[in-house]
Amino acid sequence: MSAKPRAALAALALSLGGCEGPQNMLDSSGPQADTIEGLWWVMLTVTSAVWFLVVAAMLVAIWRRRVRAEALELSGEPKPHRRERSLGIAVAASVGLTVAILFAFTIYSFVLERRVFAAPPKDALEIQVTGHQWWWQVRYVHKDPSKIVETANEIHIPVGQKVTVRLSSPDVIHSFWVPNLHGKRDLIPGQEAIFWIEADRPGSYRGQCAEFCGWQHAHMSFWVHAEEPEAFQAWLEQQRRPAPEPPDDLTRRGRDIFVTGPCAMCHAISGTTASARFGPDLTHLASRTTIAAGTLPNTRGHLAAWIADPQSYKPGNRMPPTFLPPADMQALLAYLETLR
Amino acid sequence: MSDDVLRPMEEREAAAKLTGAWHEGEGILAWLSATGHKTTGRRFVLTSFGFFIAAGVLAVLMRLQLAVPENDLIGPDLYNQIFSVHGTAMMFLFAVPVMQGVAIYLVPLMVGAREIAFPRLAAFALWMLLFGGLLLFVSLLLDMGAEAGWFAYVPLSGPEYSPGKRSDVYAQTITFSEISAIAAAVCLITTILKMRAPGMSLNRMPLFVWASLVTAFMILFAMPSVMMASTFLIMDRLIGTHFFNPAEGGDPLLWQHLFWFFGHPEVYIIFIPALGMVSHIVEAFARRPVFGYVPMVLSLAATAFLGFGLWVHHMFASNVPQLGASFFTAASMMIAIPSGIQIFCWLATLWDGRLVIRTPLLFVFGFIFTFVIGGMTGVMLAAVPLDLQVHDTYFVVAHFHYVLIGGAVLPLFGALYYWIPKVTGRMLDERLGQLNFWLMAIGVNLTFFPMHQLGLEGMTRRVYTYPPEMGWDRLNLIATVGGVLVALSVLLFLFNLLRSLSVGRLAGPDPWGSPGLEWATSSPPPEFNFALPPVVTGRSPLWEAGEEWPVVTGLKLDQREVLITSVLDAEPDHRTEFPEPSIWPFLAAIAVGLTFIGSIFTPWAVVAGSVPVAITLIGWFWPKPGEE
Amino acid sequence: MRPVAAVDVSRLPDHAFGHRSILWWGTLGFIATEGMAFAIAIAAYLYLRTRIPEWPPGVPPPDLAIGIANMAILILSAVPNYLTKRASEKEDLRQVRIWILVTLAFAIAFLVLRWFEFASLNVRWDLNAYGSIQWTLLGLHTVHLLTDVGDTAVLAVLMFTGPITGRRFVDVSENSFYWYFVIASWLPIYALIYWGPRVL
Amino acid sequence: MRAGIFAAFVILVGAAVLLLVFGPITYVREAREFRPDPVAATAPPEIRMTDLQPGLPLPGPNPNTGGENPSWYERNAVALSEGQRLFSAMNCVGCHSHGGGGMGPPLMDDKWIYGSDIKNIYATIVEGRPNGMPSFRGKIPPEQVWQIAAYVRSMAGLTPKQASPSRPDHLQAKAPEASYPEQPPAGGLIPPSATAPQ
Amino acid sequence: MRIGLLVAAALLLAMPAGAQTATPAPNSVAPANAAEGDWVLAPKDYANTRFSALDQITRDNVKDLKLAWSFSTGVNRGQEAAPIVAEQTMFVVTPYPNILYALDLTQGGALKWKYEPRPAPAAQGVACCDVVNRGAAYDQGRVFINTLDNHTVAVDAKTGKEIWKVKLGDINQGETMTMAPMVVNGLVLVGNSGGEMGVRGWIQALDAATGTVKWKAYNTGPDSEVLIGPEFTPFYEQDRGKDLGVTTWPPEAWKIGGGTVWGWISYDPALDLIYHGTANPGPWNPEQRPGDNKWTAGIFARDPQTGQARWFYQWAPHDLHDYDGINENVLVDLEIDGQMRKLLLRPERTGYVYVMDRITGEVLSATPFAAVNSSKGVDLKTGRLIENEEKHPVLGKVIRDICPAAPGAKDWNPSAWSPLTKLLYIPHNNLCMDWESVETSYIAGTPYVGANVKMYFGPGGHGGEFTAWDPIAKKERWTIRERFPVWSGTVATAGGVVFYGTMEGWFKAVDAESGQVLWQQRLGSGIIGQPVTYLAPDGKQYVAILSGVGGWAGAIVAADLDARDATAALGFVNAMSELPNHTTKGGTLYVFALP
Repeated sequence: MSAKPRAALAALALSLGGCEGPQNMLDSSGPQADTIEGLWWVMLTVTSAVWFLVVAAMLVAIWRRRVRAEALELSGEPKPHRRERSLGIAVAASVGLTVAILFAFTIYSFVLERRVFAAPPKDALEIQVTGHQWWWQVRYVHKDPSKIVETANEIHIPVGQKVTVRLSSPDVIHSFWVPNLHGKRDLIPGQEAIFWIEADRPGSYRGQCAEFCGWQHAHMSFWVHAEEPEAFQAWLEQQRRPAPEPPDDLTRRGRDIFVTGPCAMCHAISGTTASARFGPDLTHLASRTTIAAGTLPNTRGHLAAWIADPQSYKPGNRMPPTFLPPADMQALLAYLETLR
Repeated sequence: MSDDVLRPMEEREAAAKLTGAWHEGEGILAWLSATGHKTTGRRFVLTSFGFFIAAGVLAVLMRLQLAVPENDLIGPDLYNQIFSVHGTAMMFLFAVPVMQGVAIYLVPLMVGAREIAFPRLAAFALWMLLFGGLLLFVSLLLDMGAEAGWFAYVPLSGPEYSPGKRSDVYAQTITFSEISAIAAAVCLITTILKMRAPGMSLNRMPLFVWASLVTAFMILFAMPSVMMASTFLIMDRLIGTHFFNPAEGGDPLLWQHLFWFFGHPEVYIIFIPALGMVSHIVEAFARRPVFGYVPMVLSLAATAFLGFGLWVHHMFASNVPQLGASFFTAASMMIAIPSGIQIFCWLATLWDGRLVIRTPLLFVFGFIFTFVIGGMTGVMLAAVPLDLQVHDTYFVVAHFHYVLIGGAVLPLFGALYYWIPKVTGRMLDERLGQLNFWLMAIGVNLTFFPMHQLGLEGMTRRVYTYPPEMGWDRLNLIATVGGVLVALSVLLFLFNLLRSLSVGRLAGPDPWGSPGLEWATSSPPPEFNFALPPVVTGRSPLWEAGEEWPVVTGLKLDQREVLITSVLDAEPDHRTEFPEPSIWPFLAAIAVGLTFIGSIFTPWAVVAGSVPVAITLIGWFWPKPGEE
Repeated sequence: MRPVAAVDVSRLPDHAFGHRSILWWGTLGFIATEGMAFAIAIAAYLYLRTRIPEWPPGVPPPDLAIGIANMAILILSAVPNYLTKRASEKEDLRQVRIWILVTLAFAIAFLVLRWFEFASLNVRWDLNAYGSIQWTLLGLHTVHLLTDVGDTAVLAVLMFTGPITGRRFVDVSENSFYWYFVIASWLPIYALIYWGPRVL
Repeated sequence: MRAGIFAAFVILVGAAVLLLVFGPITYVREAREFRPDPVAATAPPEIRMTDLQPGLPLPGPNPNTGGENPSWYERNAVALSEGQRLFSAMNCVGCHSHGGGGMGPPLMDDKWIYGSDIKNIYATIVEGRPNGMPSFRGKIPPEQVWQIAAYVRSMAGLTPKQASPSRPDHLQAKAPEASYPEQPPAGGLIPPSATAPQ
Repeated sequence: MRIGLLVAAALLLAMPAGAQTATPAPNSVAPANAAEGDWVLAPKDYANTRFSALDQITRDNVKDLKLAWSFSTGVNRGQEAAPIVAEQTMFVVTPYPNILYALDLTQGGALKWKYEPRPAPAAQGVACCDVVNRGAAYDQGRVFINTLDNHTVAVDAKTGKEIWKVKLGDINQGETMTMAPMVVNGLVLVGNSGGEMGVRGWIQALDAATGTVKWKAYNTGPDSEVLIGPEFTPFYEQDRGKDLGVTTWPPEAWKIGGGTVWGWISYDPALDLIYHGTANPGPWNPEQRPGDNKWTAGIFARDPQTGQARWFYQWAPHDLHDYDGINENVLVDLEIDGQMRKLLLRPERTGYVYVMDRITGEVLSATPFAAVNSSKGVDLKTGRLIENEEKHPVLGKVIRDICPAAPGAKDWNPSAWSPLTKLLYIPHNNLCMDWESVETSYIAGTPYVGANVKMYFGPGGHGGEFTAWDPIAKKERWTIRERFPVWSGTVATAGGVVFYGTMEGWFKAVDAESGQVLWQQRLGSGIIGQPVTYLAPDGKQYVAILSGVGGWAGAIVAADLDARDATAALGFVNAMSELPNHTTKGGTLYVFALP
């Protein structure tokens, strides 16, 4: 649907603006979201019209047949009524129209449903997304296992390509939702859900867990970065590399603190001995835009605050506070910043 | 006929004798033993209204937390409990029981009966409701409130992810309220089918009675599903069964199927009685019988029937097969048809009537205005692709509040304004009533309309806060203001009610000039409802009555004797004596309640509790010593 | 409006049996809702069956002997139950006293064997979902059984102690009606518990 | 009207009674403490009983500090359930299985080589033990060690049943902790080696 | 069956009459310096036949076997070792603390000396399946043992003095050593254990004289470290390619991928090749290591001098069920389809007896010898195990009834080959399991398993079997069922008797032809050791066995595990919950002889 009627309809729906945004189904950036948005505008138009008609009929009835308060006559015989037949015809016609509209909606919905769920090509890029309380594990599958890429809370996809997403959850039910690209799909423990997404223009789209999953359901978001295929390939290649060797003493010390301290009990950095899997993989932490599943921007200051006191930003999350002497913290931060 | 004209003297004598037989007595013991349907019904409504207010306070707290982004008024743990208890209380402790309470009060009056069938069972239902609600709210105060949402999806509510006793409290609250609802439904069904006034054949039954009948049947068939589900849940949590453990062959989706097989009909259980209320109000204030009685009744039945066939539309985002999803889309679209029929019939009635605009009718206008929006968004949600986008967002929050507030709460308030004069004998203040309406109507729309937009903009449900950069703050603030307005409107209603009790205008038997049998007796009605039970000859008895008012004679006046009639045509069949008030239902409810609450802490409570439960039930059914 | 005596009901009986009685309707209401609970439990069984590849998973199916014996007792109990119901509707106190005791004896025998039925399931409720649903189905029926045995016992006592009124016979009749439900509901559950693991 | 006031009175009294009766019992069990208290100053002495430690050796001293009021942890349902989760996440389960033992001794029985007190268990986790128990000093923050220690006690039924975890959503390894009989917490054998610094 | 019998009978008849008395089979080449009647290596000979040409004890007189003497090792853990006999002395190595005893056979087993390596106690904490040791090795006056804390020690056989001691691994990385060293041409071959701890498996060759490392080959990682060079010519396509030890793993996972060497090594002097298996990939949870996970769960043929790999075959590519590939490789020359072939017989954990060409690594046949449903056979074209999708582990789901269980149809406990009967005597398990994969973290020095497992007895309700297998006819000749897994080794003798032990503690002698139990005796504790037979200085044939239950299977007794937890000892306890009712801990050497 083009932008013009969109805007017009938005005004019609008394919308208060806001058809744009990184997490907005009305700012569709992929064919599926586009299809659904089209359905939305059609349904909105028709249902708004029906609602206006109903309310108008009610208002007219009120206006026509109201009795002034002083002329109120609540007792005694009600007025005899003789218009059953014409009323019957009107009601029957309305019901008929309702049935017709609903029938049309149903068929239309079926058709779009088939389009939205059409199976992706076999050789499509495949991403495994695992929802954890409260972060997203992302794995780019490759038939050559040594080219598998593991990252967290951030998904890069090439523009104009269908991307298969395999969804699973090891703990509770989550729901994967990037409104600008597609509707949501639940991650149900014990089952694997497969669907696909596609972006038709580059951009960053925010996604969020849409099924209530506990304390930090509110802070379980992620970003989908749609890039031109070349940029995407470059990113993927970069992600395939292990973490770089620390360039200087400070960062070397930071790495040692990481791999010997509590960090390595939960996190992994490829290229070091830290290979735990209970927290997000941090191999390319510095290349991400946010930390803590979209809770904080990825800056040195936020990172330090997050490491020292994660529970005040995201109460209940699984990361314990880490008490480090300031010098050690600086070294650790310096090292983490090298993880491009 | 004229030979049988009764003298006023006879009526008064009869009333005196009947008072002796039906009086409920004084004192605490008598108070706890009271089983009369008006007492029970009033208490039902008051109890559930109390829970409504408590849950409403929670709603305001939530709105305050969400008024600004990254608010730290309420942390995630408390917020989760608050919205879970809000939802659970509103659905299980307010919406269903308040409708049942109104029905327990009104149905016997509307069908011209002296009493509800199985009055002790109805009293038991009341106590179960009260104890269940107390359990839920006291637990919340103890930091033990339900925390996994009102639909408590496993595994989040399961043994691994909900430690402590919070979800057990949720599961047992459900059990309490389901037992209450089922018991009340059995009473209502029997009353409606077997205790109607002679001549009130099925096709002359008032629409609210029809709605209550349909609802009661829905309760019988829907509630067992959630009872089994909550039993499975609590067994998973307490004795280690594996119904929902995907590792050992269970399935989290089993919960969703069971829950929504109940949960969707639940919406209609709440909303069908409201449709009945609307019909009565429209009829009274449009001054003509509702247009299309037969289509109305058929629509109610069709809604109930279809209501069982679309539970999966709550699960489109889970792994349900494509074909199944399509079926449920069609069913969900179809259910809009009976609702449409009813709306059109009311519009026709209004169109043809002479509208006396009073508070109850205003609430009906508000109902049509808001409910149709909820219905329209409901149609949108039925479409799988669109549902995938808006499911679990604030769009859905907006949708179901439009349906439940628009479809049930506004009619309920209209009904309260309409029928409270019958209950208290005094009129509510009309000006305050109109103010109440406008506050509520504006408040509701201000609260929930922006939520549609929020949902489209990506705000998901059940978040305790949201980041400032998302641009959701303005609309949330508006919604919070609206929420406060709704709270004010409810306060205003309470004020109006309390005020009317002392200074309200006396109502008289029929202040609105309504046609139903409930208006054929004094306000408030005597404990035996009708000194001379009426005989019915049409759908609008008081409007159709001529000079003569046919009544039933021959029932014993010194005993609690009631007339049982046949199912279809309400022909007198036999008389039967009803039981005295009794303390046993209260004691049985205590025993059952302690058993349920104890079972949260040890499964042996079920074994230990069975003894007092058995004793109280035997006491309940044991014939009184003096009986023949 | 003047009240006019249109219907005189003073000659109508003061109790009635079967669907004329409100007690019958109340019982039917509970039967409907409990039957629905059974149906839901059965649906859960069939649903779980689709989630587990082998059925029964990793355990032997239930032993048949006690189940069959108990089934026979339950079906046979329909006979004294029928006689109790017939006697109560004839308001024949002597017959009612005899047959209600016989029915009760059958019910208690069934309940005793039921204890051993749990053992013959060959699985614990906390082993896996199969065990959970087997125990729940059996347990659910046992709860209904227990309540009706209690009910029958109380009525039996009342039949001997009095006071005997017409409505007491209605109680007995409705109790027998409920017992039919207990029998009828056992048939599908029996089939699932004992034959489901072998056939499904 | 009278009935309404009476009802309100009954409800309030009932609620108050329930609050008074259950409040003290449930408070600790249901509390969720996200931010542990700031570090308590009482670090246990620097003794390590083994050279074995998970991960790479620490570059320098990194004292694990003790928390306060350890009994709080074993009466709190969330602490115990976090302990259950960490027991797997920190690979305790690899040696001790789900309490039955394997490479390490069983934890669900009533034999305690180094004492069953939560402080003994804390010390065992932090300091390690010579016969193969690694030292997790500096690897796991104190409050998480307390949680694990509390969970370990729950495996032997030494914590209140009402707070102990129910079965997890995994293969059914054993009866859940919540169904273990509560034993007198005195149990177990404490050899002198456990009390004297080595 | 009948044809098989005929063939066997014909083969027997075809043998020279002299073969009945004390002639070693041509293929069971013993170490050059071994005296006739000694037992210098745990597997007896390079070919791993565990066949003794001694024939004083025969199927007729074995019933008279009596206890000659016994010796208490003083260590009550699982005794998996084979007693070593050389220089008129018996060398017995105990489980941790790995004490080496020398017992003087001229004086009825009197203690000559003992050597205590004092391994680090903490090593007990990283030994996956009891603190066992599978025996010593003797070569040219030296006795070699491995200690649990990763030392290989050479001890002077005469004096018990330490000659050299080298540290080869780090317990902080989860490494231990439990295998019996193999000595080939002056090289001591040893490997590490710890596939459940995320170690990186290797095999090393040490100079027997000095202990210096000659070569070290990893079993994962780049070709240069696996010692794969131009000589490497695997038979199957899938094993060819560059750096498969890296590319068949997710990034970096090969560094913690297991593939240890804790089982048996065979040597073919004629081809000058050693054969060793590689253990399971880590972790058990296969979803954490997509890919074929080379070179784990397979077999390498290597040049003993340089360590360079010659060929490789993978029993279980992308191993799903902890099927370590470390079992014994029995080297025999047999006629197949009318052609004499140099073969390698391999009863494998996957449940198949593989018959391989040991020159090329081609699988000639793979026939199940136990209940198998985890796979549907071996594709002889590609050499790949055909997986059964239904038994494929899935994260967070219990997959039931996987047979064989994690210890495989047969674990490390070695079988014996009798060149007389041409039968392979396989002590093995009859176990199935429920398996749930779970996510696990690698934390160095802690277990890296990622599976909840519950084992139980397989079809028939018994836990173990002792099977005589005809590798040519590809079927069993006879089978003895045992209540518990047969976790002991076995020995076949020229007297037509085969010895093995059960976990209840019965030491049994059975007729090699018929499988009839000829003699049995209950010992103090369950038997998981390896029986040996030797000619003592008094000229009599003795049979020796260590009794002392333990190991993975017997951990429930040895370590007092709690049977209420079905997953204890990585799931083995569930199957063995009855064992404590049948036996107790022990650690005693029993030596039997005819009166």
